Amino acid sequence: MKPSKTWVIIVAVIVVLVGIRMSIGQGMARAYVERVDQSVDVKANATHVATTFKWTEWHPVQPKMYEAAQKADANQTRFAFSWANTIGLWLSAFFTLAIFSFLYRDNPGYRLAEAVIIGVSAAYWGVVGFWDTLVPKLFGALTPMLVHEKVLPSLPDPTMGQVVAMYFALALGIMLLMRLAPKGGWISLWPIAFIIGVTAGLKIVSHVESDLVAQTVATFQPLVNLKSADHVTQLWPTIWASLANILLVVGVLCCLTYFFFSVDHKGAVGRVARVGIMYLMITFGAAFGFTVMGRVALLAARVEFLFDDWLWLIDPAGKRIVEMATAVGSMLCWW
Amino acid sequence: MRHPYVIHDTLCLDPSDPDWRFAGIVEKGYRALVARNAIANRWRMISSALILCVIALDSSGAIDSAPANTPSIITGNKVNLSSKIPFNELGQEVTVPPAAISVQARDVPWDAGGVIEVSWKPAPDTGTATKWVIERSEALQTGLTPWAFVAEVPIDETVVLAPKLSASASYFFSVTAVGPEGSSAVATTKNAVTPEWNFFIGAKLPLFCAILVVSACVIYYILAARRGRPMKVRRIAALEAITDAVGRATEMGRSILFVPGIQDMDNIQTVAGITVLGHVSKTAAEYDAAIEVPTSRSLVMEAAREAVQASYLAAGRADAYNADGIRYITDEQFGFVAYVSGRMVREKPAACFYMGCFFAESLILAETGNSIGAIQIAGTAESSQLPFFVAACDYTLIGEEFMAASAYLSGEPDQMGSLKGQDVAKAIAATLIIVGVVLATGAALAPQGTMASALEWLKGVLGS
Amino acid sequence: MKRLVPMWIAIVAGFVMLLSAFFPITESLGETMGDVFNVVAAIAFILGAGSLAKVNLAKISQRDQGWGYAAITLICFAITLAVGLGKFGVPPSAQFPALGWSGEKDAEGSIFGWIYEYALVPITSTMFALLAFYVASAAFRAFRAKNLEAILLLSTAFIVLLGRTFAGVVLTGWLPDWASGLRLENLSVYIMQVFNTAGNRAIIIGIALGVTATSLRILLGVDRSWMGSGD
Amino acid sequence: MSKFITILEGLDRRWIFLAMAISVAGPILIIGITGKTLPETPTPAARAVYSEIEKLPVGTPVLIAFDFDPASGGELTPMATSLVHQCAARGLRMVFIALWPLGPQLIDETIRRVILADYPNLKEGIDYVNVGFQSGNEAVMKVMLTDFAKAFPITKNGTAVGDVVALKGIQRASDFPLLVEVCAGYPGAKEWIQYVISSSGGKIKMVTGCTGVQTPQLYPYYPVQLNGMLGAIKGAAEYESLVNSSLAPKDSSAAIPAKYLEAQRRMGPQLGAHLLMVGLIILGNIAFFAQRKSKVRATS
Repeated sequence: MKPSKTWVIIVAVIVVLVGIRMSIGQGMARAYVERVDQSVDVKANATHVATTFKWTEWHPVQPKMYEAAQKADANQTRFAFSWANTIGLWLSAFFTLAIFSFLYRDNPGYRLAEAVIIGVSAAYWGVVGFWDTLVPKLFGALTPMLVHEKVLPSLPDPTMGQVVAMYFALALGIMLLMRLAPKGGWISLWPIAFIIGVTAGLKIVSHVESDLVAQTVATFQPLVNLKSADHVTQLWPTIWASLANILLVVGVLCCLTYFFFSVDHKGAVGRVARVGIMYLMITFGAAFGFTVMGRVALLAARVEFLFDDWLWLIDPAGKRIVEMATAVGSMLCWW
Repeated sequence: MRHPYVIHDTLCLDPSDPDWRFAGIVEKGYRALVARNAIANRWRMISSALILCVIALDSSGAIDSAPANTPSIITGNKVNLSSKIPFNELGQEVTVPPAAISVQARDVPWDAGGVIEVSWKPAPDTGTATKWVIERSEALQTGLTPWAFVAEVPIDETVVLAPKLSASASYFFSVTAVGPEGSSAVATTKNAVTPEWNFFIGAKLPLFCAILVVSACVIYYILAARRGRPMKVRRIAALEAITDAVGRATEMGRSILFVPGIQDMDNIQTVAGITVLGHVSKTAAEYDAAIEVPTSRSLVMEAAREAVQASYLAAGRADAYNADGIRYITDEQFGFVAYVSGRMVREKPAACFYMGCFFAESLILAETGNSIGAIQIAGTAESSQLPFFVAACDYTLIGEEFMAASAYLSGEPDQMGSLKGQDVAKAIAATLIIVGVVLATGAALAPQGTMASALEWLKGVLGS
Repeated sequence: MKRLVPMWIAIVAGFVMLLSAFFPITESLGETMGDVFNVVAAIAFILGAGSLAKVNLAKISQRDQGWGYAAITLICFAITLAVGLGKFGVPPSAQFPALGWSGEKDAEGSIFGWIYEYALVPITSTMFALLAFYVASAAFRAFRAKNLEAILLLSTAFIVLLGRTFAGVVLTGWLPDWASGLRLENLSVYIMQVFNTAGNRAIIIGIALGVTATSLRILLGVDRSWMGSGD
Repeated sequence: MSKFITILEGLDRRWIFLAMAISVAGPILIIGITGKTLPETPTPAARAVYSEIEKLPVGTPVLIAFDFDPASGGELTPMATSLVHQCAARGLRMVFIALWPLGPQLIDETIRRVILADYPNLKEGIDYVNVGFQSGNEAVMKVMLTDFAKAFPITKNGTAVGDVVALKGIQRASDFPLLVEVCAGYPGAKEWIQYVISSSGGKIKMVTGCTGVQTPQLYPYYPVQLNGMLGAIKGAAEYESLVNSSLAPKDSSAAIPAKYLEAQRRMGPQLGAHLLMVGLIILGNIAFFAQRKSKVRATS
């Protein structure tokens, strides 16, 4: 059998199964919301009179809550079916499957998801940058009144230093935007130069402080480890602990040797560097093993989303299974 | 004959439902110094507002007056309960811990200002005390400001640093021992101390020296290289492969993909990635190969454009530079990856470079690149991602090798010299490790010996 | 001249930052620069958005292959940006209901929040989940006992993989107490504490030196390749 | 046999993908339908997390940092849920912060899932508060060391931190005896250790829940700077079983809500996937050696 044929069959089986699932019992993938009426009294002050603000919020709830409420009173208005969230749920499922389909090969579904995510996420980060950085930092320092009146009433007033820094940032930003002007694009290199210089200056300090010196000092381990909690030196623990320290120190030195640039990896240096490479390989192997763990959990989470939220196939709370079983049973009886 | 007043307080959270708690007892005629006892025990952490309720007791201890609530909310620290009369809620005398002896405060020398070191001696027997509460008061010309909380430390500590002080003011400090039944008398400093700032932060001297040593090594060899001293650098296979990869892309008529990581320009790895891009794009310009640089930050896009454009100019091929090949995609990590891997599958670049700061996307990119048969060269200092690049790429620059890439590729003597200087600094670190290990071993064998004190000295010199 | 001014800007800015760590007068400069950087990066978004729009518009106008996807990207971008900046559908904040803009941009019920929940989250987390498949194919291909280094790599991964699940307990749980160090779960811990620490430490020290030297090359004006290679 | 080797050598990686999908989806279905999970024996690192939280007196302020985004939710949400579950049950004053921009939403979700659902007596702003996100990574940590209110001037819902009861008495990071960190990368546990824990001189203890990728990098810090650690979903499952067994009402046999079993449920697919990986590595090597043998034969 050709591989492509097999894949067509696999996909067809999945589609059929989803179709069957949709027609069983209550179906699948519907979202419900709860109505929450908000009302806040605002006291009068210099600028406005006392008023009460009222609005309605809809909070997502479990389908079983809707069912229970519906059973108790068919005309209740507290819980309701949510078109927006149901469409969202189906959209999420579609996107999830579309991305997974890339594993087979590039296809229109994946390209669609890709196109959507680029547009959505680029704008998302732009919006985050605006509301979380520009508004509180830049506008909060340059136009504090406006920010207080419109958005963040409790933002602390800016200090003189902040104001100066933000004018400076604004100047850099404008220089950067000169790139868009027909002439003067060369000036946009200045803010970049500034940022690169600042980064370089800051990173020297932080790396020498927290990495170079700290890690060097942390390697000052005794090759003979006699310490034990009860001050009684036991043979085997001592040997194991000492061995661990010896292996550690040797490892650090060998790996450092590997990183020497001005010496060729030949002769004795080459042998030491080779031991260093072996240490690095063990390090990488361990990291690989640990990472697999995390990645599988992420996949499991997505599969759970498909099975639980979308297909209503599994149900960790054990509510739907009974319903499904009776539905399947009655279908079989009918058959 | 005593006619004490019982004082209750409540945290003013919800005036309709006051949670009255016992705060202290005073005799008639005494000023009611409530907060000391009360806050030390309960409301210390949240004592901004207290409502006081005073109930008078007759000699037998029975209540003889209705509760008289204080009319307004009183800020916590305005009132102090004298520790002279330690009573509990039933009016019984209790034992309180003895006060601290000789509280001293001094400005921390060689610091950035704003910090005062407060130290004290505990009484010979601290009794039931469990902790010390330290407070401060600013000395104004008109008197003292209300006492403000500074710190709370376990009873076995006798020094505390009071931070966040104003460098232009002077302060008094008080120390109180607190036990389960009550707190001791207050011991205060005799003189006010000003937390002055100094020209240089003394605690950072070791760090300053360490940077100086590393810089001196690097600068010395840069200068030596300029004077013509030959600098040898070992072969780094991954960097040798760059030219081949660019050449191959040219031969195949396909593009080159260069990803400078997914972090912004405030990450030194991105800066290093851009410097490597400068060299790669020059080679690409010389070979006339198309180079594509998707970036996940707008600033990185700008920096990459500057670097690539200048490289094309330097290669005499300014006309071939295409700004739209260097484009911003999205800040979102996986949105970016979705684009790059889709693009890779469709365009099938012949060579892929991943140089910068990478996280989980490393393997998605490298595996996709592998599936389209591209030559892949990766470089990162993100040690958690190295295994994946090592497993899926043809060549990987590990950590420091990546940082050295730009210097190596430039081939300029002074840049090569800086690599040599880096090696010397590394040798110094290795030597220090060996010395430290020998001393530590000696210290482990003879905990009281010279080696042990030498080890302590060395650690101190290194600032830890 | 075009390259000289930026070079000096980088040099001066870098040295000021370097020294600011040691002198109280300038000590908080690093923090301030963090804010400045964030603001500049946020302003730079205009350039990024411009590039995104330009590239995609060009694709559409030239009817390039896949121009429909470019249109979708642009539409999604425009809608998300509009509803996010305008805080459409955001309920007012309970604290300051009088201020229309005070609600959280991604609050329950807002369009922006809906896009986040049903487009951004599923796509990005599924993209992340693809890694589970790629680790498998990478392991199958790369973990072959070609030489000693490869053997070390694969056997360590092997031990950790087994040691971190129920399988490890089943496989080596029978080992007696005196040999408990050889149980897979303990072995993986030993590897972490000795070999992994040694390897990582050397990498960290190397990187610290590499960063210092790289930064110094920039600060001394020796490496100018961030402005393009060559002069 | 030789045919098998030929198939292995030219194996299309899509078959590997399918095998992975089955080995993950299968156990999820089985566990999802039967509701049975694999037993967990907590390791010392996970037990340490539990006891560090458990030994704090009621009402102690705890700083809880959510430094991750939804993309790593698969690994970290179960940890976050259990950590908040234990803190809420213990009656600790929870102060949530985030140094990742998407953290505040995850905080709100966790609050909804755990506190609002099961601990409705806890009041927002008094017993817990979502202070929200601040940009600036390590810079924020450094500022927090000396001035919490400067690092986080307003909470997520716009209140000035000075007006929040849950934050009364909190002046700097060291006023929190414990930092609970859930992180997926940079900035994360490593930066907290470097900039806050080591500068606090042992005043702040720290426990962390981190992704599998970070676990190896954090091991060098445990147990000195890092008092407890949950490494990847395995650590989450161990800790979850600890929390569940201590908080489950002894007298009732009521089922534990599904949200508190997430990590343990995910250990099933984990086992399937790990066994598949081990099998793949073995198969890959069989193919490799067979190939080499035939090459050697061909050359001789």
